[in-house]
Amino acid sequence: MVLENTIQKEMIINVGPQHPSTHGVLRLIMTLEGEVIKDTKPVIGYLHRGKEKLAESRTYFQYLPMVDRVDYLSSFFCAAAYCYAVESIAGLKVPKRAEYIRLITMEFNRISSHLLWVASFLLDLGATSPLFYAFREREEIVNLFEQLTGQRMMYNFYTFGGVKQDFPEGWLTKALDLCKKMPKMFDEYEAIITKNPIFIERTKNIGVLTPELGIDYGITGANIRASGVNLDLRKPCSYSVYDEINFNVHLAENGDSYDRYLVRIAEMRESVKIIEHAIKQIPGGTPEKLKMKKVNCNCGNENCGYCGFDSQLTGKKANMVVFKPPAGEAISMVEAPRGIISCYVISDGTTKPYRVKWRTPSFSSVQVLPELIKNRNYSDLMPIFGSLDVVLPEVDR
Amino acid sequence: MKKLINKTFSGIIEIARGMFTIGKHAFRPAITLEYPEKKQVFNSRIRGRLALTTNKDGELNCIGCMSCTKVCPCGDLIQIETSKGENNKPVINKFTIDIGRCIFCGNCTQVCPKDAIIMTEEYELADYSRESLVFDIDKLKISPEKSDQRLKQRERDN
Amino acid sequence: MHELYMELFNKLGIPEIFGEITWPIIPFVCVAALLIIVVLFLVLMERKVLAWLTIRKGPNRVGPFGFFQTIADAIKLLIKEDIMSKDTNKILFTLAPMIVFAPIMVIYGLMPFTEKFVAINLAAGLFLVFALSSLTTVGIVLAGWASNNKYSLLGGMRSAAQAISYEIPLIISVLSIAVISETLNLSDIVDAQSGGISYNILLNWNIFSWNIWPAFIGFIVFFICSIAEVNRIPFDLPEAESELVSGYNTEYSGMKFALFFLAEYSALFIISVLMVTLFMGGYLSPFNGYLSNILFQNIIHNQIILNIFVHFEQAFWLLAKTYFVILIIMWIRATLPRLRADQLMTFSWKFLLPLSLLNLTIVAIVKYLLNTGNI
Amino acid sequence: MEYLEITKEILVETVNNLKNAEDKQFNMMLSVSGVDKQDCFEVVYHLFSTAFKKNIIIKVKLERENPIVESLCGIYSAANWHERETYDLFGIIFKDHPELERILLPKDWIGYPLRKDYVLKDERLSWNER
Repeated sequence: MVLENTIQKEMIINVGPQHPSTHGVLRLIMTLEGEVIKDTKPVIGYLHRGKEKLAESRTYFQYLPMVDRVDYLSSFFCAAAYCYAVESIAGLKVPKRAEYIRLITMEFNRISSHLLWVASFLLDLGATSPLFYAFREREEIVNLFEQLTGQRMMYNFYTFGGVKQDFPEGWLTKALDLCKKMPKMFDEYEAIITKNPIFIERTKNIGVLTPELGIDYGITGANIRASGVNLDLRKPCSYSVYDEINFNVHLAENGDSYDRYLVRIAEMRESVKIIEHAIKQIPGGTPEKLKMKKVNCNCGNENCGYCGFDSQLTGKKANMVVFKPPAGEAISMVEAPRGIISCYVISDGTTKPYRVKWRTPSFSSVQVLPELIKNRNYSDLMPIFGSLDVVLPEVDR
Repeated sequence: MKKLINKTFSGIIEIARGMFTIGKHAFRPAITLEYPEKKQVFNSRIRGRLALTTNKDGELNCIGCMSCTKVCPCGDLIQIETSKGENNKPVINKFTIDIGRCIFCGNCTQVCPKDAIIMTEEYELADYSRESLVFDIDKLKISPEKSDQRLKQRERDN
Repeated sequence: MHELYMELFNKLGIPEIFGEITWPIIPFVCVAALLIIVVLFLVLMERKVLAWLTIRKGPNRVGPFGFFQTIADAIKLLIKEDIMSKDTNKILFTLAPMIVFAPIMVIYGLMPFTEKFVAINLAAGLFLVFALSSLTTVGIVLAGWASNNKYSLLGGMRSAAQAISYEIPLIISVLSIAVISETLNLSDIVDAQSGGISYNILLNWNIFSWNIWPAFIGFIVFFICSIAEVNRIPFDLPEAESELVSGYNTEYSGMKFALFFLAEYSALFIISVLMVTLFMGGYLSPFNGYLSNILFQNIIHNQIILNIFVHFEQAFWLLAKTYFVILIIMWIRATLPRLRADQLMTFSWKFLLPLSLLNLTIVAIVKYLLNTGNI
Repeated sequence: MEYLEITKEILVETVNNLKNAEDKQFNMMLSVSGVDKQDCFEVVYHLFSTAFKKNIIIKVKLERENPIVESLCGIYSAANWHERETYDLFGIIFKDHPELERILLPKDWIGYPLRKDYVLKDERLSWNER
């Protein structure tokens, strides 16, 4: 009895800020009893770059390249959230072709983000090969982005009221080819991962996020859909042109790590279908066709498919130096790969935004982590934390 | 008991299937790009190092309107000093870009009314000191032929 | 060989006593040289195989096809600073890599690489091999404790728990081999696997009398346990990179780390040699008799030269089988994720142990029936 | 953009009603953000209803001298970190919050950076050199 009291049962272990599987610089102060986690305290802020403060000293256009860096894995979504918010303050209308270009790039971005998640998740569990296979596919998507925007990661492609450039020639054909190739690659991952008994053993019934807990903590995106809550801003559509496209929202029931994996794989397949559908019905067709028809059209009709408003890239071209939206405020919400990104912009009528507030999904995911890993084995930290798909720059902003 | 045997056999089959899929990759060509020897071929939209274009006489196209300094997100990254020369023509005395702080967003090239500042495909910019990354006119200027070629390419893209 | 060696001393005019003293050292020098060469090659092989399986190119800068990459790495490790943090237990910290490495080196001396190339041929060789191989765990636990690092400690503890649970099915599955061959001498176990099952053509090939056929379940158990024994994926919990940073060797650097590294890969090699020796006929060729005997019989009539050829062939067969086994272990490493600690225990105690006992029962019954002549 | 502007006294009651009312069910809190309006502070709550897919924005005005507001941690667990962040960047104090401390900035940071009167080049703030 006496001996038992003198032995210190609990051990405090410091996971991070530099640790192979914290996906950046997250620090978790954990109290372990043997290998069982008794208590966790996440410490964030190591990547805080003051994105919200930076906005106050920069004009709307100066801030535009910076929003890409809020979440480097889904840059297009952050830019879209900011653009939608500023557009609704300034009352800019976005042409349909621009919306379609945004949609196609965003869905490709979703696939590349999920691919990187699959890679890092499996690496956390100890399987190395899927990392390289996933990066091979991601490379092709990134190459497409590079041809379109000129950069591989920080695109700075969206602008207020549309997009900056049209597709280069032959881009859509390449994209369609890639779309045809993708499902086969997903089949290969599934052959390696999905029914692997060790993978199932590691992830099934691990980190169960009940719908009540998820909603209480404000978890969004694939994490909450894996728990069976039908929450997808794309359907019913609240932004962009998703209402013109047929697609399904994939749900799972248990809300464990395995279900989160299944939902993300299904989402990637669905995204491929969305892209194929969108490329088919993009107003104006391929850039080559559009260019040719535009020269001969000259009809001046507002509803013309080739020279009207809907085939433009930007509605009213905003002057980059003196862009001044009227005073007002707006909140935009975008369904990013990790959940709902929302951007709250207040304008006071000057060239600089008065206040920009970012609501990022990973912030909530890190917050719910202590609940999920309580009383679990230390080894379960990786399947749970990895499956939540946290990107640390997004948490700290 | 029956369940256990079933689980064992399905487990063995699934692991074998996974190993077979991995094994297939051994016969596929490697995706590695051996960097210093082989370099990735970029297309014309690539946003690399900034450069100043010149007209046929070898003079800068820049008129010193300072638009690029106003849209640059990095503050005082581009520094221009102008003075008025003969016939009210602006003369650029100083044009420096701190490439070490540039984030290659391309805002300055879009806002430029004369296509005086463009982006080249050069991307290997590492150097030993920060001071040597501050490029002045001599380093930024590209030849008339090259700027002509780049501008034509840009026109074709849009 | 001994006479030849002594004659050398006589001719050089050195007293014979020096020859007698140095003679026992020679096997150890050979073993050490073999170990270093094997590890250097194995590290390169692992990197190349993993690269092929993950559509990369692997090391290709140092030497042709990167052949000298591991040598360069070894030199780098040797000349690196040896860092020891302030609060480590200095004696144990230094001792731990040696304790890990030494037993494995002794096991190399016990292995029959060919008919004659056995440094120490013991009557109870099998027994000694397993006695020594469990010693390495002590070193790993010591390393974990002496590092004074929580991750290292967790790694060491995991290693101890893993070793305890995996030694038992491993040894029970090996017990069936002892039952089949009725001996504990490793050379005799190999010899017992020759001859085929009948005198008919084809059926008299050695491959049909390998221990793998009667003790197939035992082979599977041995295979899984041996992966756990050398701490490789899916059982690499002691150094689980994504969880424990690098486990027991987190704090080690320079030569001490190199010793761990060396021990890890030589253990991988030796466990594969053991597997081949026990289950797959060791240095025996899979056919009836040796190829060099069959091919060169009519050309070379000198029996001594022919024997040398046979020795080389035996080494070739052993290495070929061993590297096949290692290739599969590497292939598994590329495929599978890691198990959790408690799942590892459950798998061992609830699945492998009953399976190994079942295997022992089957083997014992078959052996009894064979001996009494009922089959 | 439509929003609901209420006084801080009825905040908890209103939010409770919004969450529990059968026809509203604003059961998810997306964000809490502070706004410095020069003469006063504003706390903006962004709530979402998963059942009806609707969002609502609630604004609470606080006086600049002593910005205190009731914490919503009892109603939404998500409010915990969002309120900590608002405290960190604006210095708005949330009453009855379980652990109101800095979250993004280091513990020894001086001042509240998103306030408009925050001086950027204050000597005391050269945190890197400290």
